[in-house]
Amino acid sequence: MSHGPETPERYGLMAEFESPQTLLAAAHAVARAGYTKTDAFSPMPIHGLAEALGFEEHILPKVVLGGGIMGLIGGYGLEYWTQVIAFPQNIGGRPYHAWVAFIPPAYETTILLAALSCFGCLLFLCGFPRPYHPVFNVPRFSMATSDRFFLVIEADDPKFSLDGTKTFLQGLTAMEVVSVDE
Amino acid sequence: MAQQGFPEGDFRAPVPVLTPGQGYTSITDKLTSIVFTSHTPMAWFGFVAVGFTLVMGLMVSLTYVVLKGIGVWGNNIPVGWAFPIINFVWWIGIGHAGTLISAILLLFKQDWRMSISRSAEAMTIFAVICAAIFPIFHTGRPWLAIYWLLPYPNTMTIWPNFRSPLIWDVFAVSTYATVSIVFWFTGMIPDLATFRDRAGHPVMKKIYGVLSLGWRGSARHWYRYENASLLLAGLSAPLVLSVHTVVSFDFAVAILPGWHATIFPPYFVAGAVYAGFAMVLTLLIPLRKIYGLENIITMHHIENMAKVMLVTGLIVVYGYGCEAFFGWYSGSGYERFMLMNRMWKGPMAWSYWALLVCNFIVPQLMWSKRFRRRLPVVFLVCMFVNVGMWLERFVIIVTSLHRDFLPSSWQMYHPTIWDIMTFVGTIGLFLTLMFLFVRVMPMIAIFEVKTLVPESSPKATAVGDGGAH
Amino acid sequence: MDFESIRKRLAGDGNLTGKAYWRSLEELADSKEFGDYMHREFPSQASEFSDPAGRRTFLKLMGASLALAGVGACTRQPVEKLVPYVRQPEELIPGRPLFYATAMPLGGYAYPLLAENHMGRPTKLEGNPEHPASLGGTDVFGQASVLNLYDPDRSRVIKGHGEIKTWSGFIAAMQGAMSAQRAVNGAGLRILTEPVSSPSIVAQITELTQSLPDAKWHQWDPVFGTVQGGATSFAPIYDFKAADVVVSLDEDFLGHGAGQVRYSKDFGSRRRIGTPNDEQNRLYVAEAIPTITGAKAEHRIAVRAQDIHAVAAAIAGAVGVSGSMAGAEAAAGAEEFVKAAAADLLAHRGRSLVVAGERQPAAVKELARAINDALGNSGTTVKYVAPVVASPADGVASITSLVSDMNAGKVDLLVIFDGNPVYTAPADLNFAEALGKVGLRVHVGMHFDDTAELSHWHVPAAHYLESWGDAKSFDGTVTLIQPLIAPIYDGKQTIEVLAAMNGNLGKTGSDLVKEFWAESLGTEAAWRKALHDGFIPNANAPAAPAAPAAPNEPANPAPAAPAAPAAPVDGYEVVFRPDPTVLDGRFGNNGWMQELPKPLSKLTWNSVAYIGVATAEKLGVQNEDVIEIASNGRRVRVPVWIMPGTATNTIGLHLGYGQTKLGRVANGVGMNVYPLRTSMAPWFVGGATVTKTGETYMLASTQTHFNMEGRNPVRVVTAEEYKHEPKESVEKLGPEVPPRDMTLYQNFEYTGNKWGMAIDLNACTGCGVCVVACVAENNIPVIGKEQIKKSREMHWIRVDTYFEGSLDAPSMVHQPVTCQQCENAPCEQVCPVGATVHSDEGLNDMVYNRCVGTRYCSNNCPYKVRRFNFLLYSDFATEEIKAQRNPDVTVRSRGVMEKCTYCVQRISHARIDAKTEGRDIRDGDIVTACQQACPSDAIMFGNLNDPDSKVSKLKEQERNYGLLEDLNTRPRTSYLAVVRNANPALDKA
Amino acid sequence: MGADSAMSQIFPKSANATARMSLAGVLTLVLFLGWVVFTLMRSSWATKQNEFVEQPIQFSHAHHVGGIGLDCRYCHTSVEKSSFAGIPPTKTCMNCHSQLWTNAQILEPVRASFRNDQPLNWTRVNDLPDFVYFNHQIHVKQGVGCATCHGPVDKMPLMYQAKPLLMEWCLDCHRAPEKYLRPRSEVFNMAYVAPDNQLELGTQLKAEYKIADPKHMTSCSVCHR
Repeated sequence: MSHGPETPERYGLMAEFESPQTLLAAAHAVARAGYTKTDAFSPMPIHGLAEALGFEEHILPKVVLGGGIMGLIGGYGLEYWTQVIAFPQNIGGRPYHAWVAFIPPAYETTILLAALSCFGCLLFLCGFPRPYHPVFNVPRFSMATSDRFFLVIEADDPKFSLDGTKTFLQGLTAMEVVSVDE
Repeated sequence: MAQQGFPEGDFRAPVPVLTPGQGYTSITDKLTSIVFTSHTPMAWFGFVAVGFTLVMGLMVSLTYVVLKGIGVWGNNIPVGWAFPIINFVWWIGIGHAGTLISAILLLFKQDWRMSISRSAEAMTIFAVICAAIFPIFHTGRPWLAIYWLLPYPNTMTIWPNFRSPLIWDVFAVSTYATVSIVFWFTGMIPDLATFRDRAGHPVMKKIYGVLSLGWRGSARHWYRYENASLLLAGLSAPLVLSVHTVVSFDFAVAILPGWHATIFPPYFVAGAVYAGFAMVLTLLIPLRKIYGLENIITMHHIENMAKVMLVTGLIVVYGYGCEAFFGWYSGSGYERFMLMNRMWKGPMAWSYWALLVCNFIVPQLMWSKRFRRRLPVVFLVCMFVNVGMWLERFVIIVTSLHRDFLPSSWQMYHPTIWDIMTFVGTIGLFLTLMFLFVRVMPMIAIFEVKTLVPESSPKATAVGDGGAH
Repeated sequence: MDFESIRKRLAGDGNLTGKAYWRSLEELADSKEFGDYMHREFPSQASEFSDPAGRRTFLKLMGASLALAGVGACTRQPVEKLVPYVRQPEELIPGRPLFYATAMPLGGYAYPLLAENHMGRPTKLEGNPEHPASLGGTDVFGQASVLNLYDPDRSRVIKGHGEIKTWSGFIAAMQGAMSAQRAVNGAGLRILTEPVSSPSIVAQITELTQSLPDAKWHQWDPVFGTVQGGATSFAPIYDFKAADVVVSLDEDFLGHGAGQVRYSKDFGSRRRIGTPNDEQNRLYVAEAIPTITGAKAEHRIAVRAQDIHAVAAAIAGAVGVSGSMAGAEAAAGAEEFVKAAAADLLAHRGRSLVVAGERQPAAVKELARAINDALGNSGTTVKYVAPVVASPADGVASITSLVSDMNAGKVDLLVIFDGNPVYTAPADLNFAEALGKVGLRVHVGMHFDDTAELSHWHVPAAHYLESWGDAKSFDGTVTLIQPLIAPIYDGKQTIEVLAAMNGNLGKTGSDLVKEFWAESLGTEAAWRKALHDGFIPNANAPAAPAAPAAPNEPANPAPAAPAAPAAPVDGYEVVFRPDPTVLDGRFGNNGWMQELPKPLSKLTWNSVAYIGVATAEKLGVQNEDVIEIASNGRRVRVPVWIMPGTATNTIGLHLGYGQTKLGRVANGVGMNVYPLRTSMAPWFVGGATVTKTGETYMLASTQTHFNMEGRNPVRVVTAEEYKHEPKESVEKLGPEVPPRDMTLYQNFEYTGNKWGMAIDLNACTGCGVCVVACVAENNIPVIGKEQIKKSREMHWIRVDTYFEGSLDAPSMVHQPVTCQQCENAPCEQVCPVGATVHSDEGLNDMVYNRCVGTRYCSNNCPYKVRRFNFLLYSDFATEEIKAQRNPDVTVRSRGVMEKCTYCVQRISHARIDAKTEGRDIRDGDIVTACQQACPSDAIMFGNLNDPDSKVSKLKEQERNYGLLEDLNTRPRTSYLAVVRNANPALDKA
Repeated sequence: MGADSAMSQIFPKSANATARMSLAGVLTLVLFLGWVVFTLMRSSWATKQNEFVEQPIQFSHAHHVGGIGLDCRYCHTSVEKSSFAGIPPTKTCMNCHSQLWTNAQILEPVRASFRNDQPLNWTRVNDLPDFVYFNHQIHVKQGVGCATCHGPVDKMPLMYQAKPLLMEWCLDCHRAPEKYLRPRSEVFNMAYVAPDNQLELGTQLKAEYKIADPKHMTSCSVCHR
């Protein structure tokens, strides 16, 4: 056990599972039991896991769309301003506003900004970079990225009670339940 | 995904992507051990040594070119573009396979992509790096080209000419590079976390820790992560198509017979994918041997890629056909002469026929399952395709330029030693980067491969795993 | 290749000073064996070492590239100095060029010029519009000679017995020798000059020969005054304006000679037809090796030089010249030609003209005169006057007698003015050996050449742009030479040396010339006016022996009875001709001339053996194969160039190559054919033998494909067609042109000035003067043979040549191609940085300082007129050359594209001056360099928005068409189709 | 695989803050560098604006123009006839200084130059790149005052470059000359001050002097050849 000499503040309780199926089952149970401040950890995406914990989110696509539109306007705007307003020049008898030729760059800027905003938004939502997190305090959690599955109920969950939650978790075919310190 | 009652040997019966008996632990162990091993395979040193030597050559030749001027190359008037631009298009084309595999196959939910997508993406990025060298260094004044091509507020109040396909190129290629890197890195975050947790040495732990941004496999993160991957894939797909389309515009928009053709965009894109898959195979066949990845990159993968090659190859050949037909059907004397010159009359007709052998005749071997499953054959065919696609660009660029409108300006083109050194040098750079990547980064998407393990499907009932703990 | 020799050269013949050492290193890189060595060791790299650009050191490159980086990046500018005059000449306005009338003496004749002078530097030479021999045009030599002035390899010091001496030292030595001569009436004194027409020099020499009656004056020039088969007592002056039918018997009057410019102007005036109904002249040519005159001919036959006499005789017979003509029947294979030509001549009595070859025996010239007399052309289309150059007229005889005197030990003091007889004298005379027998040998010349090396004394000669003097143009007009600059290498003028020999010392050239003319002109004002005009109209040059009458009152010495020359010999015939660009070699160290493509073969940097197709087949050789030619015991090895239209069994050789002592450019370039040339047969000789050696030799030609491929870039119509359906006949030769309104885009409107050019291909002779003029005006670099071979020529205007018809008797057409200034310029659209864009006057601007060098514009240019600085071509190292540069044109550096801009600097000047005077630009205010130099007025430039401008008028002609107009590039330059006025009797087409 | 062996927490709490800070830091750094370049290009360090230049003689325009009131054209004779305004020959200096200050030490170089026929080596102050072909003649003719480009020369004890001479600076006038034009009579007037209705006046002069429209004035070949 990795308790320090003085007992620091508790982050929550962590149950370890052996397979995705058991974790998923447990997640459903936890949600049913009315726990809200919970999280599950797995080495690979498990479909329906987040939903099982009652999580839903639709921001990302909207942000990407916004980014795309900005890219389009920005790109085409740049072209129009430079070629028609800032320094119009007779180039090979083509019109100043040669919109046909302006399409490809605008197209690329659209995709560029969309992609960048997607990445940025992902980091923002996940709160990355976040090198430190309480769950890492559990030694066995290092296996969460290889072959083990974990479920955490945070201490500041309204229904959280050290003993009650612990026994509840142990009831969910958890291999082991440990406490997580801040 | 378990067999849903297909009769035995029905082609619709899904083939298991991995050889059976793979578990989370075994996969993790296998793939992390590639990096966290004390003894690197000799082959690795071999390849890096060769690659690095060539890189030195590249440095020398580029320095010489910058000091002396591109006159050290064989370019002339009328052949203003030659080796450098050929190499540029060739490399960019190769890059496309990576994005295609990881983006388009993802959209099509092709599970088999997972074992190869990561290395393919890496290949994309390195190919783009090699490609980017040429458009910069082939200019007469690279020290200016490198920033005059960008729209920035300068004291001359001059802006790039957005009517020029070269500017489109600048936007397309830089966007492509950026997005590919983002996509690639995003894909690696969970695996970097795995490395973080598996690394022994504290410094290594820290490094991977920083790179993995603190990934901990939270269900919410996975949820957003998969969303993001899908969106990025959705963006990359049109991007990858646009990039080679724009590259083809460099030629299609010009008035030169042999360049000025509407078929170019689709034909170039197909060619790009063709070349790309050939290169992926050229890299993976040795790699899986060196690192014993036969269980993860199975014959099934090889075969699928061979099939894709075959198909795209045929599309490209169709492109050749169209070129020829349009040339004749246009009724334009210049176009017809260009064809005659390219195919029969011209001093460079050999290149056209060589390209047909490489890109059309030889790949037909891939029709046979037997050959598709015989690695040496596949590898050889890929080599032919690599050469063939280079020749295709040679034919398009050089033979079209060297005899254009006014007979008085017709001239021959001869490459110089510096042309060759620069080209081979970039191949060295490519090899070096690729093997360095393999050595320190997850060359296979660990977490994705895990989703291929049968019991990772929520419906599966089997508990326990093949690995030991 | 042994390094020993190189090491030796590096270890250095003692006379190498530090500066010279580096120069000699460069020469070393140029030397033949080193060149070969490079080729073998670094096949593709040779160029970097042997071309001028390649000889920069890495450091210098580094510097240059950094400097370039500076151009664009936000770095500080290098500090620049301003050096004003101490006392400013009053007529000078800083920053504005001044023009002075002067003339180039060549082979005794004056080539009248206007020299452009920028703050004391002559930078560009143009024809003197007032002068009857120029009318504003020049030939290639006139254009290029300004570069000779700045030739860094000119000799700079007086050398006496191998040591550097002073002028006074030389005078002392001369006076010693002269006093010795005075004792013996100059019996041992010989003076060898080139042909001289300069009254003032002649006066000096006469003074000398009068005071020393036994002294002799010899003249030798390998080209001018060198005659085979005797000299004639008369010289013809033609008037091509008046001639409807011209028959040329092996005479290249459009391509070479003192009359070339005026003759081209007159001849061209009969080709620049205004309407389909205008009568143009008709030209028949019989010649051995194709010349641009032959290329202009409606009817041309290739006959051996030896057979020309027969052709002449036959024609004479046919037109009924009194007296039976020897060999009249022997015009083998030329019967048809003779018949037709004769008929045409008879049909145009008094309006026809027979021109005899300058290099044909006297007999042919006399025949021609007889014919002209018989036809009543003499006096209308031709005048026969006494030779313009002072006697002796027969250079061969002159130098032969000199050599025999030298061998006989009769010569104690030989003074050689200009020329390089050791290199150029007939081989059989062994001039070098004979020279050894002369007591004191003095050489006055611009280079320390072969002759200088064998002389005791060498005095650097002044360039004519540094000299005072006078000479007569081909028509006898006395033309004045005034200096544009003080002698930069302290050169001495011929007249000064002569004066010194005459004992009147301390007189400058200007004193002597002015003195000489003072009495004949009388007033100072007259002298000033003459200087300003550049010539003295109808001057009766005083004291010139055998005073030639001025053209307007011909002293008409009767011809001697035509004597048949030696009968033709079989076997191979070798024909010697002056080289179209380096002449006899005196322009060999002139980079412009080395790089100027020879009119028909487009060869640069080389001499070759021109042979016909049949001959080539017989010998089983092709271009670049080396053959060995042996003629009476002497042999030379020369690479072959197959020139369709060369007479079978005739081999054409050009003089002037294979030099070793002239300078960094000339040395080791090409093969020396002088060893084959004898005093008996300086121009052609039969009975030579030819063997294939199996060796090959790299030749660099700027054009490799001479077939129009049915695309008709040059449109040729017959006079008949053109009369009947003017427009259609021309239009049907090219693809359909898309209508102007057939576009998605709105066309740009060009209000105000709208520049355009029209080039009359019917007048263009393909002489190449426009190319040199452009090079001189626009600071175009010389890049060297290797780079030309790689197809990187830099000329902004090139003259394309196309062959048509049979291989043995092809017809040839020329087309000067320069940037067409397309309104829908394909190049502009693809430039990523907007370095080439349109000006509001419709110019296709090229902004060098913005160019990054993607070369995309060149790829997309259907005319391939854009030129790229693949290496550092512009010479930033040779100080001497820099002085020639035109300050109004940027010197392009490495990595930028360049091209013709219609001489935008001249446009700007004209515009600014017009605005300053508050008026519009007048038609003719702007004359482009090529237009100005063109001897046949084939190029016209002007404002297309002015309906009365000459160019607009030309473009209204039916034969006006745009090159590749079907691409909808809308070129501003257009061409006027060639109209062939063929003789129906001969026309098989 | 001993998972227990490895402690999986490898960063202190503070690391989170550090990580985000550094991320923000990189972004701002990039922006900052961009700004630096942008300003450096226009800085007087790059343009040499307002820099005094070492000259063989500390010639004072303030004294000769402002003080004595010499006209520009007394020395710069060709300014109306040529692209080059002209640097006075030593003779011009000696016109006066053969009588005035004949033994002033500061003028020794001038006398030396005149004696030995050795020209004076001035250092260019207003130096355009060699690929720019500026023409004084036309600017003076069309009503561009000397001071407009050369600044208050009559107040310059030592000559310095008054304007940046960047292309954007040239274009500023070539695009809208009316902002700077003055009557021809005032071109050489150092004391001239633009009236309040400059734009009005300028537009009127522009029409009167037939000054071409910006389409022509911004054509590349007007300044570059």
